[in-house]
Amino acid sequence: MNSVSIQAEPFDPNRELDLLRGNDSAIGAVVTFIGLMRDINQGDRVERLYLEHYPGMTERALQKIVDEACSRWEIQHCRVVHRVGALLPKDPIVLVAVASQHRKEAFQACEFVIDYLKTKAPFWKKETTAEGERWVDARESDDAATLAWEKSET
Amino acid sequence: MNSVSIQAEPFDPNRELDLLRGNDSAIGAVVTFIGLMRDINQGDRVERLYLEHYPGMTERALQKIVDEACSRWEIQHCRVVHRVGALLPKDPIVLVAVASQHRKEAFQACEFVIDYLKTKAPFWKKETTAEGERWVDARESDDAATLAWEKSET
Amino acid sequence: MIQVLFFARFREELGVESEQIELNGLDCIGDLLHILRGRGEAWARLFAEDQRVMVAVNQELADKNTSLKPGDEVAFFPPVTGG
Amino acid sequence: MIQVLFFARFREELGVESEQIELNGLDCIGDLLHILRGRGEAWARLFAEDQRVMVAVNQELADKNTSLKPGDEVAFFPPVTGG
Repeated sequence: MNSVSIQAEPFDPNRELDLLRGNDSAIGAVVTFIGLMRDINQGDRVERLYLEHYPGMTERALQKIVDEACSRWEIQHCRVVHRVGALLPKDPIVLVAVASQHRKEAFQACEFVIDYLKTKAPFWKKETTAEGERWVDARESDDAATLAWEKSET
Repeated sequence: MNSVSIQAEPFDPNRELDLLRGNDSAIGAVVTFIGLMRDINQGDRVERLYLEHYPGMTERALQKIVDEACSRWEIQHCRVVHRVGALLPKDPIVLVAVASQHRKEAFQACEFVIDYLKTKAPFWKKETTAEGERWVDARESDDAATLAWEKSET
Repeated sequence: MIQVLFFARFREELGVESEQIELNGLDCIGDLLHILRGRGEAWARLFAEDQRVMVAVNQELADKNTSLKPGDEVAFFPPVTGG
Repeated sequence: MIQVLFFARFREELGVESEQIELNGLDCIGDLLHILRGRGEAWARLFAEDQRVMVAVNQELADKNTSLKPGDEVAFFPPVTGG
Protein backbone atom coordinates (compact mmCIF):
# COMPACT_ATOMS: atom_id res chain seq x y z
CA MET A 1 0.00 0.00 0.00
CA ASN A 2 1.44 3.37 -1.01
CA SER A 3 0.42 6.40 0.99
CA VAL A 4 1.47 9.87 1.92
CA SER A 5 0.53 11.90 5.03
CA ILE A 6 1.19 15.51 5.96
CA GLN A 7 0.44 16.10 9.61
CA ALA A 8 1.14 18.39 12.55
CA GLU A 9 1.07 15.45 14.98
CA PRO A 10 4.09 13.25 15.79
CA PHE A 11 4.18 9.86 14.08
CA ASP A 12 4.83 6.44 15.60
CA PRO A 13 7.43 4.47 13.58
CA ASN A 14 6.04 1.09 14.70
CA ARG A 15 2.55 2.05 13.62
CA GLU A 16 3.87 3.26 10.26
CA LEU A 17 5.66 -0.06 9.75
CA ASP A 18 2.44 -1.94 10.51
CA LEU A 19 0.53 0.23 8.04
CA LEU A 20 3.23 -0.33 5.42
CA ARG A 21 3.37 -4.09 5.77
CA GLY A 22 -0.30 -4.84 6.27
CA ASN A 23 -0.68 -8.61 6.08
CA ASP A 24 1.82 -9.10 3.22
CA SER A 25 3.96 -12.19 3.85
CA ALA A 26 6.05 -11.73 0.68
CA ILE A 27 8.03 -8.80 2.12
CA GLY A 28 11.65 -9.65 2.84
CA ALA A 29 13.05 -6.17 3.44
CA VAL A 30 11.89 -2.89 4.92
CA VAL A 31 14.16 0.15 4.75
CA THR A 32 13.14 3.20 6.76
CA PHE A 33 14.57 6.69 6.75
CA ILE A 34 13.75 9.04 9.62
CA GLY A 35 14.87 12.66 9.44
CA LEU A 36 15.21 14.40 12.79
CA MET A 37 15.56 17.99 13.88
CA ARG A 38 19.15 18.75 14.88
CA ASP A 39 19.88 21.37 17.54
CA ILE A 40 22.71 22.89 15.46
CA ASN A 41 22.54 24.38 11.96
CA GLN A 42 25.36 26.28 10.28
CA GLY A 43 27.15 26.55 13.59
CA ASP A 44 24.25 28.08 15.50
CA ARG A 45 22.14 26.50 18.21
CA VAL A 46 18.56 26.14 17.00
CA GLU A 47 15.82 26.44 19.60
CA ARG A 48 12.85 25.55 17.43
CA LEU A 49 11.68 25.10 13.88
CA TYR A 50 8.53 25.98 11.98
CA LEU A 51 7.65 23.97 8.88
CA GLU A 52 5.51 25.69 6.27
CA HIS A 53 4.06 23.82 3.29
CA TYR A 54 1.85 24.32 0.23
CA PRO A 55 -1.34 22.39 1.05
CA GLY A 56 -2.54 20.37 -1.90
CA MET A 57 0.64 20.57 -3.92
CA THR A 58 2.70 18.93 -1.17
CA GLU A 59 0.58 15.77 -1.21
CA ARG A 60 0.67 15.66 -5.03
CA ALA A 61 4.42 16.17 -5.15
CA LEU A 62 5.03 13.38 -2.62
CA GLN A 63 2.65 11.01 -4.41
CA LYS A 64 4.45 11.71 -7.69
CA ILE A 65 7.83 10.91 -6.11
CA VAL A 66 6.43 7.67 -4.67
CA ASP A 67 4.96 6.73 -8.07
CA GLU A 68 8.30 7.34 -9.75
CA ALA A 69 10.08 5.16 -7.17
CA CYS A 70 7.55 2.38 -7.85
CA SER A 71 8.17 2.62 -11.58
CA ARG A 72 11.97 2.57 -11.19
CA TRP A 73 12.27 -0.33 -8.73
CA GLU A 74 10.41 -3.51 -7.88
CA ILE A 75 9.04 -2.45 -4.55
CA GLN A 76 5.82 -3.51 -2.89
CA HIS A 77 4.85 -0.67 -0.57
CA CYS A 78 5.99 2.87 0.14
CA ARG A 79 4.86 5.24 2.88
CA VAL A 80 5.85 8.87 3.45
CA VAL A 81 4.88 10.89 6.54
CA HIS A 82 5.99 14.50 6.92
CA ARG A 83 5.26 16.80 9.82
CA VAL A 84 4.44 20.49 9.49
CA GLY A 85 4.11 23.31 12.03
CA ALA A 86 6.17 23.75 15.20
CA LEU A 87 9.03 21.34 15.98
CA LEU A 88 11.69 21.05 18.66
CA PRO A 89 15.23 19.58 18.58
CA LYS A 90 15.26 15.75 18.36
CA ASP A 91 11.70 15.68 16.96
CA PRO A 92 11.29 13.32 14.00
CA ILE A 93 10.35 15.41 10.93
CA VAL A 94 9.91 12.87 8.16
CA LEU A 95 9.61 9.12 7.69
CA VAL A 96 10.08 7.27 4.40
CA ALA A 97 9.51 3.51 4.56
CA VAL A 98 9.84 1.10 1.64
CA ALA A 99 9.00 -2.61 1.63
CA SER A 100 10.22 -5.01 -1.05
CA GLN A 101 11.06 -8.65 -1.60
CA HIS A 102 14.79 -7.97 -1.72
CA ARG A 103 16.86 -5.40 0.11
CA LYS A 104 18.75 -3.62 -2.67
CA GLU A 105 15.56 -2.24 -4.21
CA ALA A 106 14.27 -1.04 -0.82
CA PHE A 107 17.52 0.82 -0.05
CA GLN A 108 17.64 2.52 -3.44
CA ALA A 109 13.96 3.48 -3.55
CA CYS A 110 14.04 4.84 0.02
CA GLU A 111 17.09 7.02 -0.67
CA PHE A 112 15.56 8.19 -3.96
CA VAL A 113 12.33 9.26 -2.25
CA ILE A 114 14.04 11.30 0.48
CA ASP A 115 16.50 12.82 -2.03
CA TYR A 116 13.66 13.94 -4.30
CA LEU A 117 11.52 15.11 -1.39
CA LYS A 118 14.38 17.41 -0.33
CA THR A 119 14.39 19.29 -3.66
CA LYS A 120 10.90 18.84 -5.09
CA ALA A 121 8.31 18.82 -2.30
CA PRO A 122 7.10 22.29 -1.20
CA PHE A 123 8.16 22.54 2.45
CA TRP A 124 10.13 25.41 3.98
CA LYS A 125 11.89 25.53 7.33
CA LYS A 126 12.14 28.62 9.47
CA GLU A 127 14.38 28.26 12.48
CA THR A 128 14.71 30.22 15.69
CA THR A 129 18.19 30.86 17.09
CA ALA A 130 19.38 33.21 19.85
CA GLU A 131 19.50 35.96 17.17
CA GLY A 132 15.90 35.49 16.09
CA GLU A 133 14.11 33.78 13.21
CA ARG A 134 15.59 32.92 9.82
CA TRP A 135 14.57 30.89 6.78
CA VAL A 136 16.78 27.86 6.20
CA ASP A 137 18.73 27.91 2.93
CA ALA A 138 18.55 25.00 0.49
CA ARG A 139 21.69 22.86 0.32
CA GLU A 140 23.76 22.38 -2.81
CA SER A 141 24.45 18.80 -1.76
CA ASP A 142 20.70 18.12 -2.01
CA ASP A 143 20.60 19.43 -5.58
CA ALA A 144 23.56 17.22 -6.42
CA ALA A 145 21.79 14.14 -5.01
CA THR A 146 18.71 14.81 -7.14
CA LEU A 147 20.80 15.43 -10.24
CA ALA A 148 22.63 12.12 -9.74
CA TRP A 149 19.31 10.22 -9.80
CA GLU A 150 18.17 12.14 -12.88
CA LYS A 151 21.31 11.11 -14.73
CA SER A 152 21.12 7.45 -13.68
CA GLU A 153 18.74 4.92 -15.10
CA THR A 154 17.78 2.64 -12.18
CA MET B 1 26.27 3.99 21.05
CA ASN B 2 27.21 0.93 19.02
CA SER B 3 25.83 -2.42 20.10
CA VAL B 4 25.00 -5.87 18.90
CA SER B 5 22.42 -8.32 20.27
CA ILE B 6 21.71 -11.95 19.40
CA GLN B 7 18.41 -13.04 20.89
CA ALA B 8 15.62 -15.60 20.61
CA GLU B 9 13.00 -12.99 21.58
CA PRO B 10 11.29 -10.63 19.11
CA PHE B 11 12.61 -7.06 19.04
CA ASP B 12 10.66 -3.81 19.18
CA PRO B 13 11.78 -1.36 16.45
CA ASN B 14 10.72 1.70 18.45
CA ARG B 15 12.70 0.57 21.46
CA GLU B 16 15.74 -0.11 19.28
CA LEU B 17 15.50 3.41 17.82
CA ASP B 18 15.35 4.87 21.32
CA LEU B 19 18.40 2.84 22.35
CA LEU B 20 20.24 3.97 19.22
CA ARG B 21 19.50 7.68 19.61
CA GLY B 22 19.82 8.00 23.37
CA ASN B 23 19.75 11.71 24.15
CA ASP B 24 21.85 12.77 21.13
CA SER B 25 20.44 15.94 19.56
CA ALA B 26 23.05 16.08 16.77
CA ILE B 27 21.46 13.18 14.83
CA GLY B 28 19.81 14.29 11.61
CA ALA B 29 19.23 10.91 9.96
CA VAL B 30 18.39 7.37 11.03
CA VAL B 31 18.30 4.61 8.43
CA THR B 32 16.89 1.26 9.52
CA PHE B 33 16.88 -2.06 7.72
CA ILE B 34 14.53 -4.81 8.89
CA GLY B 35 14.80 -8.26 7.33
CA LEU B 36 11.62 -10.33 7.53
CA MET B 37 10.81 -14.00 7.03
CA ARG B 38 9.07 -14.51 3.69
CA ASP B 39 6.58 -17.35 3.29
CA ILE B 40 8.03 -18.34 -0.11
CA ASN B 41 11.59 -19.42 -0.93
CA GLN B 42 12.72 -20.84 -4.27
CA GLY B 43 9.10 -21.31 -5.27
CA ASP B 44 8.09 -23.34 -2.22
CA ARG B 45 5.85 -22.30 0.62
CA VAL B 46 7.84 -22.13 3.84
CA GLU B 47 6.03 -23.00 7.08
CA ARG B 48 8.75 -22.14 9.54
CA LEU B 49 12.42 -21.38 9.91
CA TYR B 50 15.09 -22.32 12.41
CA LEU B 51 18.11 -20.05 12.79
CA GLU B 52 21.31 -21.64 14.06
CA HIS B 53 24.37 -19.58 15.02
CA TYR B 54 27.90 -19.92 16.40
CA PRO B 55 27.69 -18.40 19.88
CA GLY B 56 30.63 -16.14 20.63
CA MET B 57 31.84 -15.83 17.06
CA THR B 58 28.54 -14.33 15.90
CA GLU B 59 28.79 -11.41 18.32
CA ARG B 60 32.46 -10.84 17.39
CA ALA B 61 31.72 -10.97 13.67
CA LEU B 62 28.88 -8.45 13.99
CA GLN B 63 30.95 -6.13 16.18
CA LYS B 64 33.75 -6.26 13.60
CA ILE B 65 31.33 -5.33 10.80
CA VAL B 66 29.97 -2.42 12.86
CA ASP B 67 33.51 -1.25 13.62
CA GLU B 68 34.39 -1.33 9.93
CA ALA B 69 31.27 0.70 9.07
CA CYS B 70 32.27 3.29 11.70
CA SER B 71 35.75 3.56 10.21
CA ARG B 72 34.46 3.92 6.64
CA TRP B 73 31.73 6.50 7.27
CA GLU B 74 31.06 9.38 9.64
CA ILE B 75 28.26 7.81 11.59
CA GLN B 76 27.34 8.36 15.19
CA HIS B 77 25.59 5.17 16.31
CA CYS B 78 24.96 1.70 14.95
CA ARG B 79 22.82 -1.07 16.40
CA VAL B 80 22.37 -4.63 15.13
CA VAL B 81 19.82 -7.09 16.52
CA HIS B 82 19.52 -10.62 15.10
CA ARG B 83 17.11 -13.29 16.20
CA VAL B 84 17.97 -16.99 16.47
CA GLY B 85 15.86 -20.09 17.02
CA ALA B 86 12.35 -20.72 15.71
CA LEU B 87 10.68 -18.16 13.41
CA LEU B 88 7.41 -17.96 11.49
CA PRO B 89 6.51 -16.16 8.24
CA LYS B 90 6.36 -12.34 8.61
CA ASP B 91 8.56 -12.44 11.73
CA PRO B 92 11.30 -9.80 11.75
CA ILE B 93 14.70 -11.58 11.70
CA VAL B 94 17.24 -8.79 11.80
CA LEU B 95 17.40 -5.05 12.42
CA VAL B 96 20.29 -2.77 11.45
CA ALA B 97 19.91 0.87 12.48
CA VAL B 98 22.43 3.64 11.79
CA ALA B 99 22.29 7.23 13.03
CA SER B 100 24.36 10.03 11.54
CA GLN B 101 24.35 13.78 11.03
CA HIS B 102 23.64 13.48 7.32
CA ARG B 103 21.62 10.91 5.44
CA LYS B 104 24.01 9.65 2.77
CA GLU B 105 26.39 8.17 5.33
CA ALA B 106 23.55 6.46 7.19
CA PHE B 107 22.20 4.83 4.01
CA GLN B 108 25.60 3.57 2.92
CA ALA B 109 26.67 2.31 6.32
CA CYS B 110 23.34 0.53 6.90
CA GLU B 111 23.48 -1.25 3.54
CA PHE B 112 27.13 -2.15 4.13
CA VAL B 113 26.36 -3.73 7.53
CA ILE B 114 23.51 -5.91 6.24
CA ASP B 115 25.48 -6.88 3.11
CA TYR B 116 28.46 -7.97 5.20
CA LEU B 117 26.26 -9.69 7.78
CA LYS B 118 24.79 -11.82 4.99
CA THR B 119 28.18 -13.28 4.00
CA LYS B 120 30.37 -13.00 7.10
CA ALA B 121 28.27 -13.57 10.24
CA PRO B 122 27.84 -17.23 11.23
CA PHE B 123 24.08 -17.81 11.00
CA TRP B 124 22.40 -20.65 9.11
CA LYS B 125 18.75 -20.99 8.16
CA LYS B 126 16.91 -24.29 8.05
CA GLU B 127 13.42 -24.06 6.61
CA THR B 128 10.43 -26.38 6.78
CA THR B 129 8.30 -26.83 3.65
CA ALA B 130 5.56 -29.36 2.87
CA GLU B 131 8.36 -31.76 1.82
CA GLY B 132 10.23 -31.49 5.12
CA GLU B 133 13.30 -29.64 6.37
CA ARG B 134 16.15 -28.23 4.28
CA TRP B 135 19.14 -25.96 4.79
CA VAL B 136 18.86 -22.71 2.89
CA ASP B 137 21.57 -22.16 0.25
CA ALA B 138 23.69 -19.02 0.21
CA ARG B 139 22.90 -16.58 -2.61
CA GLU B 140 25.39 -15.54 -5.25
CA SER B 141 23.87 -12.05 -5.23
CA ASP B 142 24.95 -11.72 -1.58
CA ASP B 143 28.54 -12.60 -2.47
CA ALA B 144 28.44 -10.03 -5.25
CA ALA B 145 27.21 -7.32 -2.86
CA THR B 146 30.07 -8.02 -0.43
CA LEU B 147 32.62 -8.04 -3.25
CA ALA B 148 31.38 -4.67 -4.50
CA TRP B 149 32.06 -3.10 -1.07
CA GLU B 150 35.50 -4.74 -0.91
CA LYS B 151 36.40 -3.18 -4.25
CA SER B 152 35.09 0.28 -3.34
CA GLU B 153 36.94 2.74 -1.10
CA THR B 154 34.58 4.99 0.96
CA MET C 1 -7.59 35.81 -14.50
CA ILE C 2 -5.09 33.60 -12.76
CA GLN C 3 -4.47 33.12 -9.07
CA VAL C 4 -0.89 33.76 -7.90
CA LEU C 5 0.40 32.49 -4.54
CA PHE C 6 3.62 33.30 -2.68
CA PHE C 7 5.15 31.09 0.00
CA ALA C 8 7.67 31.28 2.83
CA ARG C 9 10.35 34.00 2.47
CA PHE C 10 8.68 35.37 -0.68
CA ARG C 11 5.34 35.84 1.08
CA GLU C 12 7.04 37.60 3.98
CA GLU C 13 9.29 39.88 1.95
CA LEU C 14 6.59 40.84 -0.55
CA GLY C 15 3.83 41.09 2.03
CA VAL C 16 1.47 39.18 -0.29
CA GLU C 17 0.06 35.72 0.19
CA SER C 18 -2.30 35.48 -2.78
CA GLU C 19 -3.65 37.68 -5.54
CA GLN C 20 -5.67 37.59 -8.78
CA ILE C 21 -3.87 38.79 -11.90
CA GLU C 22 -5.30 39.57 -15.36
CA LEU C 23 -3.90 37.24 -18.01
CA ASN C 24 -3.91 39.99 -20.74
CA GLY C 25 -0.89 39.33 -22.93
CA LEU C 26 0.74 36.90 -20.51
CA ASP C 27 1.52 33.71 -22.43
CA CYS C 28 3.90 32.02 -20.03
CA ILE C 29 5.58 32.20 -16.61
CA GLY C 30 8.41 34.25 -18.13
CA ASP C 31 5.94 36.98 -19.09
CA LEU C 32 4.44 36.98 -15.61
CA LEU C 33 7.90 37.26 -14.01
CA HIS C 34 8.60 40.28 -16.21
CA ILE C 35 5.48 42.02 -14.88
CA LEU C 36 6.30 41.16 -11.27
CA ARG C 37 9.86 42.51 -11.54
CA GLY C 38 8.42 45.88 -12.58
CA ARG C 39 6.51 46.31 -9.33
CA GLY C 40 9.34 47.79 -7.28
CA GLU C 41 12.57 47.10 -5.49
CA ALA C 42 11.65 44.04 -3.40
CA TRP C 43 10.01 42.41 -6.45
CA ALA C 44 12.90 43.18 -8.77
CA ARG C 45 15.39 41.75 -6.27
CA LEU C 46 13.50 38.53 -5.45
CA PHE C 47 12.72 37.71 -9.08
CA ALA C 48 16.03 38.84 -10.61
CA GLU C 49 17.45 36.48 -13.26
CA ASP C 50 20.26 35.33 -10.93
CA GLN C 51 17.90 34.41 -8.09
CA ARG C 52 16.76 30.87 -7.45
CA VAL C 53 12.98 30.95 -7.84
CA MET C 54 10.79 27.87 -7.94
CA VAL C 55 7.42 28.02 -9.63
CA ALA C 56 4.43 25.68 -9.82
CA VAL C 57 1.45 25.83 -12.18
CA ASN C 58 -1.63 24.00 -10.95
CA GLN C 59 0.47 22.42 -8.19
CA GLU C 60 3.03 20.89 -10.56
CA LEU C 61 6.62 22.17 -10.76
CA ALA C 62 7.01 24.40 -13.81
CA ASP C 63 9.55 26.76 -15.39
CA LYS C 64 9.60 30.08 -17.21
CA ASN C 65 8.50 28.45 -20.48
CA THR C 66 5.36 26.90 -18.98
CA SER C 67 2.31 28.43 -20.68
CA LEU C 68 -0.59 30.03 -18.82
CA LYS C 69 -4.33 29.84 -19.32
CA PRO C 70 -7.30 31.41 -17.50
CA GLY C 71 -8.00 29.85 -14.12
CA ASP C 72 -4.47 28.60 -13.53
CA GLU C 73 -3.08 28.52 -10.00
CA VAL C 74 0.52 29.78 -10.08
CA ALA C 75 2.81 29.66 -7.05
CA PHE C 76 6.25 31.22 -6.53
CA PHE C 77 8.54 30.08 -3.75
CA PRO C 78 12.21 29.83 -2.75
CA PRO C 79 14.08 26.51 -3.08
CA VAL C 80 12.38 23.97 -0.82
CA THR C 81 13.93 22.83 2.46
CA GLY C 82 11.77 19.99 3.77
CA GLY C 83 12.81 16.55 4.92
CA MET D 1 45.45 -30.39 20.76
CA ILE D 2 42.99 -28.18 18.99
CA GLN D 3 39.21 -28.09 19.29
CA VAL D 4 37.29 -28.53 16.04
CA LEU D 5 33.62 -27.54 15.71
CA PHE D 6 31.11 -28.27 12.93
CA PHE D 7 27.96 -26.25 12.33
CA ALA D 8 24.64 -26.53 10.50
CA ARG D 9 24.61 -28.94 7.52
CA PHE D 10 28.18 -30.06 8.24
CA ARG D 11 27.32 -31.04 11.81
CA GLU D 12 24.27 -32.99 10.63
CA GLU D 13 25.91 -34.77 7.71
CA LEU D 14 29.08 -35.70 9.62
CA GLY D 15 27.25 -36.51 12.85
CA VAL D 16 29.89 -34.58 14.84
CA GLU D 17 29.44 -31.32 16.71
CA SER D 18 32.84 -30.97 18.35
CA GLU D 19 36.04 -32.94 18.76
CA GLN D 20 39.64 -32.66 19.99
CA ILE D 21 42.34 -33.32 17.37
CA GLU D 22 46.10 -33.79 17.90
CA LEU D 23 48.10 -31.05 16.21
CA ASN D 24 51.00 -33.44 15.27
CA GLY D 25 52.33 -32.26 11.93
CA LEU D 26 49.36 -29.98 11.19
CA ASP D 27 50.73 -26.53 10.39
CA CYS D 28 47.70 -24.90 8.84
CA ILE D 29 44.01 -25.31 7.98
CA GLY D 30 44.97 -26.89 4.64
CA ASP D 31 46.75 -29.72 6.48
CA LEU D 32 43.73 -30.27 8.72
CA LEU D 33 41.40 -30.42 5.71
CA HIS D 34 43.65 -33.07 4.15
CA ILE D 35 43.28 -35.24 7.28
CA LEU D 36 39.50 -34.74 7.42
CA ARG D 37 39.04 -35.71 3.74
CA GLY D 38 40.71 -39.05 4.47
CA ARG D 39 38.06 -40.05 7.02
CA GLY D 40 35.54 -41.49 4.57
CA GLU D 41 32.97 -40.71 1.94
CA ALA D 42 30.89 -37.99 3.68
CA TRP D 43 34.08 -36.19 4.79
CA ALA D 44 35.71 -36.40 1.36
CA ARG D 45 32.56 -35.06 -0.29
CA LEU D 46 31.92 -32.13 2.10
CA PHE D 47 35.53 -30.98 2.13
CA ALA D 48 36.31 -31.60 -1.56
CA GLU D 49 38.31 -28.84 -3.26
CA ASP D 50 35.27 -27.72 -5.29
CA GLN D 51 33.00 -27.37 -2.24
CA ARG D 52 32.35 -24.02 -0.57
CA VAL D 53 33.63 -24.44 2.98
CA MET D 54 33.98 -21.59 5.45
CA VAL D 55 36.43 -21.87 8.31
CA ALA D 56 37.11 -19.81 11.43
CA VAL D 57 40.11 -19.96 13.75
CA ASN D 58 39.51 -18.59 17.24
CA GLN D 59 36.19 -17.15 16.03
CA GLU D 60 37.73 -15.12 13.20
CA LEU D 61 37.16 -16.00 9.54
CA ALA D 62 40.22 -17.83 8.18
CA ASP D 63 41.36 -19.72 5.09
CA LYS D 64 43.41 -22.79 4.21
CA ASN D 65 46.68 -20.92 4.73
CA THR D 66 45.84 -19.85 8.29
CA SER D 67 48.36 -21.44 10.65
CA LEU D 68 47.42 -23.53 13.70
CA LYS D 69 48.79 -23.65 17.22
CA PRO D 70 47.89 -25.68 20.33
CA GLY D 71 44.64 -24.57 21.96
CA ASP D 72 43.11 -23.09 18.81
CA GLU D 73 39.35 -23.30 18.29
CA VAL D 74 38.68 -24.21 14.65
CA ALA D 75 35.18 -24.22 13.14
CA PHE D 76 34.02 -25.51 9.77
CA PHE D 77 30.67 -24.49 8.31
CA PRO D 78 28.80 -24.01 5.03
CA PRO D 79 28.36 -20.50 3.56
CA VAL D 80 26.37 -18.43 6.02
CA THR D 81 22.70 -17.55 5.42
CA GLY D 82 21.68 -15.09 8.14
CA GLY D 83 19.97 -11.73 7.79
